Amino acid sequence: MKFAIMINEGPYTHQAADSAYLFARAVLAKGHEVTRVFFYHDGVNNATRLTVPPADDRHIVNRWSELAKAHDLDLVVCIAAAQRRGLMDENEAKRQGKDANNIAPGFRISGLGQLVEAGIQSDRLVVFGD
Amino acid sequence: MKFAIMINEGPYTHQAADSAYLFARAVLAKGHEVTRVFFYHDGVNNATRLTVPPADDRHIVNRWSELAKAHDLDLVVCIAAAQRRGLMDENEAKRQGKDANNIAPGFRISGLGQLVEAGIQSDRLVVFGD
Amino acid sequence: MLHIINKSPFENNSLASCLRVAGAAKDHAILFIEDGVYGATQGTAVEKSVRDAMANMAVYALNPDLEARGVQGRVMNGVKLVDYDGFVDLVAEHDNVQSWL
Amino acid sequence: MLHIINKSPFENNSLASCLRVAGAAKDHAILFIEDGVYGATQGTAVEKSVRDAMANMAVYALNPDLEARGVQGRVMNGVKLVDYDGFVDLVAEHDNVQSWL
Amino acid sequence: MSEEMDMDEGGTVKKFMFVNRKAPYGTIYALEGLEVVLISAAFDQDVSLAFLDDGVYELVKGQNTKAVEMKNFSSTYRALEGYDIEKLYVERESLEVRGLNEDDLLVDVQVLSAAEMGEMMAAQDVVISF
Amino acid sequence: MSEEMDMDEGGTVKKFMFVNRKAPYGTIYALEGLEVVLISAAFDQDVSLAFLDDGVYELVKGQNTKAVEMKNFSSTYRALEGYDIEKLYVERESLEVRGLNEDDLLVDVQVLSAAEMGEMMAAQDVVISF
Repeated sequence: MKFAIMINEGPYTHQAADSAYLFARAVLAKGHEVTRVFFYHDGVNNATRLTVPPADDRHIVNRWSELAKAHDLDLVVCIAAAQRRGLMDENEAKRQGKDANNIAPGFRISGLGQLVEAGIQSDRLVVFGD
Repeated sequence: MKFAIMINEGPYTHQAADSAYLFARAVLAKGHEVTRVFFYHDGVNNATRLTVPPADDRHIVNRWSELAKAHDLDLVVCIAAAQRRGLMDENEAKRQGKDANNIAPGFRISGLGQLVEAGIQSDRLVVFGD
Repeated sequence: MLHIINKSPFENNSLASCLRVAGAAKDHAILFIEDGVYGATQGTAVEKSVRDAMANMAVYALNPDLEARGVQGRVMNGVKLVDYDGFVDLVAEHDNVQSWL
Repeated sequence: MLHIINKSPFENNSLASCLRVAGAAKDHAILFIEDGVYGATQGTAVEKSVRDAMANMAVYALNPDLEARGVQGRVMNGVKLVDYDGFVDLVAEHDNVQSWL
Repeated sequence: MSEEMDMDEGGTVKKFMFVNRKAPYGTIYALEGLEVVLISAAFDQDVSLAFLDDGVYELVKGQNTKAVEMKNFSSTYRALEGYDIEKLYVERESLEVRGLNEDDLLVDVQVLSAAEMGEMMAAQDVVISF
Repeated sequence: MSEEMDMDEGGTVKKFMFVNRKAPYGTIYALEGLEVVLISAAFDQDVSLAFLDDGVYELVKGQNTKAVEMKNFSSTYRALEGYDIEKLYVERESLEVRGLNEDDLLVDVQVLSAAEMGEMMAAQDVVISF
């Protein structure tokens, strides 16, 4: 079965970011497909490569990057939500005249249409938020 | 009178970031002093210079930078909270081996002791959060 | 003590908890801000609890937040409206302040 | 339809709203996750409303979240415990799903 | 994106419901939720909006955000008709508890009982909540 | 920082209360709140902690976060005594509504009525809530 996942909250602050990850891992372990993980609202903050969590804690961002690599996941960060919150990739930084970018490996920035498309193309869409 | 302000939520997502700013401006306009603005929890996300809000919307980060410049405000971002969420200045980026930093002008990163100190040294500490 | 309530009383227990803890005491005041301002409007399911508290304590609401939400015309009698300047004055006038997050 | 509740019923109105809208209908189920799992515990002020709903609908709770909070021994009778695998199964088995954020 | 999608999906039409349960301005969910709704119009799906709990406050007439310096997005609800989004459902008890009635709202809506709202939700393919 | 501060403040002792009203793990407020409490111990202030509403859940015995892969920080409450933080107040009704009693908690606390808690709060100089 095809699952799409939407994440509306940032890492560490809300458990939503953890629940979504553990859910995605279980979906894959059961042989289902994760068609897309869409990061919206503060969820875009899961995609920064500048996090440095305490050494004895989970690394929420790296966990996603690794899961994406292992299972060829499509991790999509909403561009409008990302712009409001200071998440950008190299292209976007260039376009906006910013001197830095902060997106982590395995994530891509795209439009809100990708969420609706995921809803159309998947059997289930599960929202994790606050 | 001396006011300290604590901000616990990020820009745009929660009105706390707006309320705190408008409150700080009113404190200054009335001739009081703002001893320190302390950014904690997701509040640290107010300090990124990579935000690009819609053209017809307020720029929450720049507003703080400008207020700080005009009134010599002490805008302090909690380092532990910042590390979890991917906020860092140049020094911290070097120390952590990161290839980018994202802190905005007028903000500085420091420890939680600065919050307690602000509570001791100010007549009032007002918390804005979710 | 000034108690700041920034959550809708229909979604969240902040107002109810604040009234339970401070509602029967003197020298406490409430200021509604952000989504909390809905607690200052009339004809709602929480109106009575706020009215009861007003017998003991002063109740204020931040007018800019009422206006943003289109409910400035619905404020119950006895609630005093303040702008951000008045918010600052309230914090200054009370010995201490607590935000019910 | 599977309804996911992730908020404490003592802090937030999500559970109450879900039960109001879906509680009297058949073919609805509830899954408590995150802080929502407190709604599955016994001896609380919301226990009765959850018990009433259980007459019509299946009620599940995510065991990892119960354990994290130290309340796995307090779950009321009739609530079925699932892990993340079971969570996935529940989503797959129901035609649609709604998160009450 | 719309044309591209129409081809991609080959005429799949799903029932999408966007569930609004949060007040405007206190948090960004209402505003960013509306942005998803507008995008969804490009995908020719069967879209409806549900307003319950504090979500009914999103539709209250006379919003004026000048003094809080935020964007007033309430007029966008009036524009939804132009996007062929015409199914706006409001739960009756949510209005009553807040001392509101239909005349207080800035758009025409269909008022449903709690049970009717539950049936409407159960009939959807995709439910996105903010 | 502690020594530096002791000199700076020249013996000012204020009554600080940290108010905990949120459940653990669902959000980070309890954990990051505790981090502030620990730092405050270095400033030789009159520190107390209030637990009410879902904050009482922070103190429940037997927390085990293995399956959610988060840090279990509950043992830190037991360590507070070592920092000379011994004033832990819990509101009675918050326990009762949740079916809890003192025996369910992992530290010794003083249980207060709602009115007593209100008086305790009113007697503070600085109240920090999360």
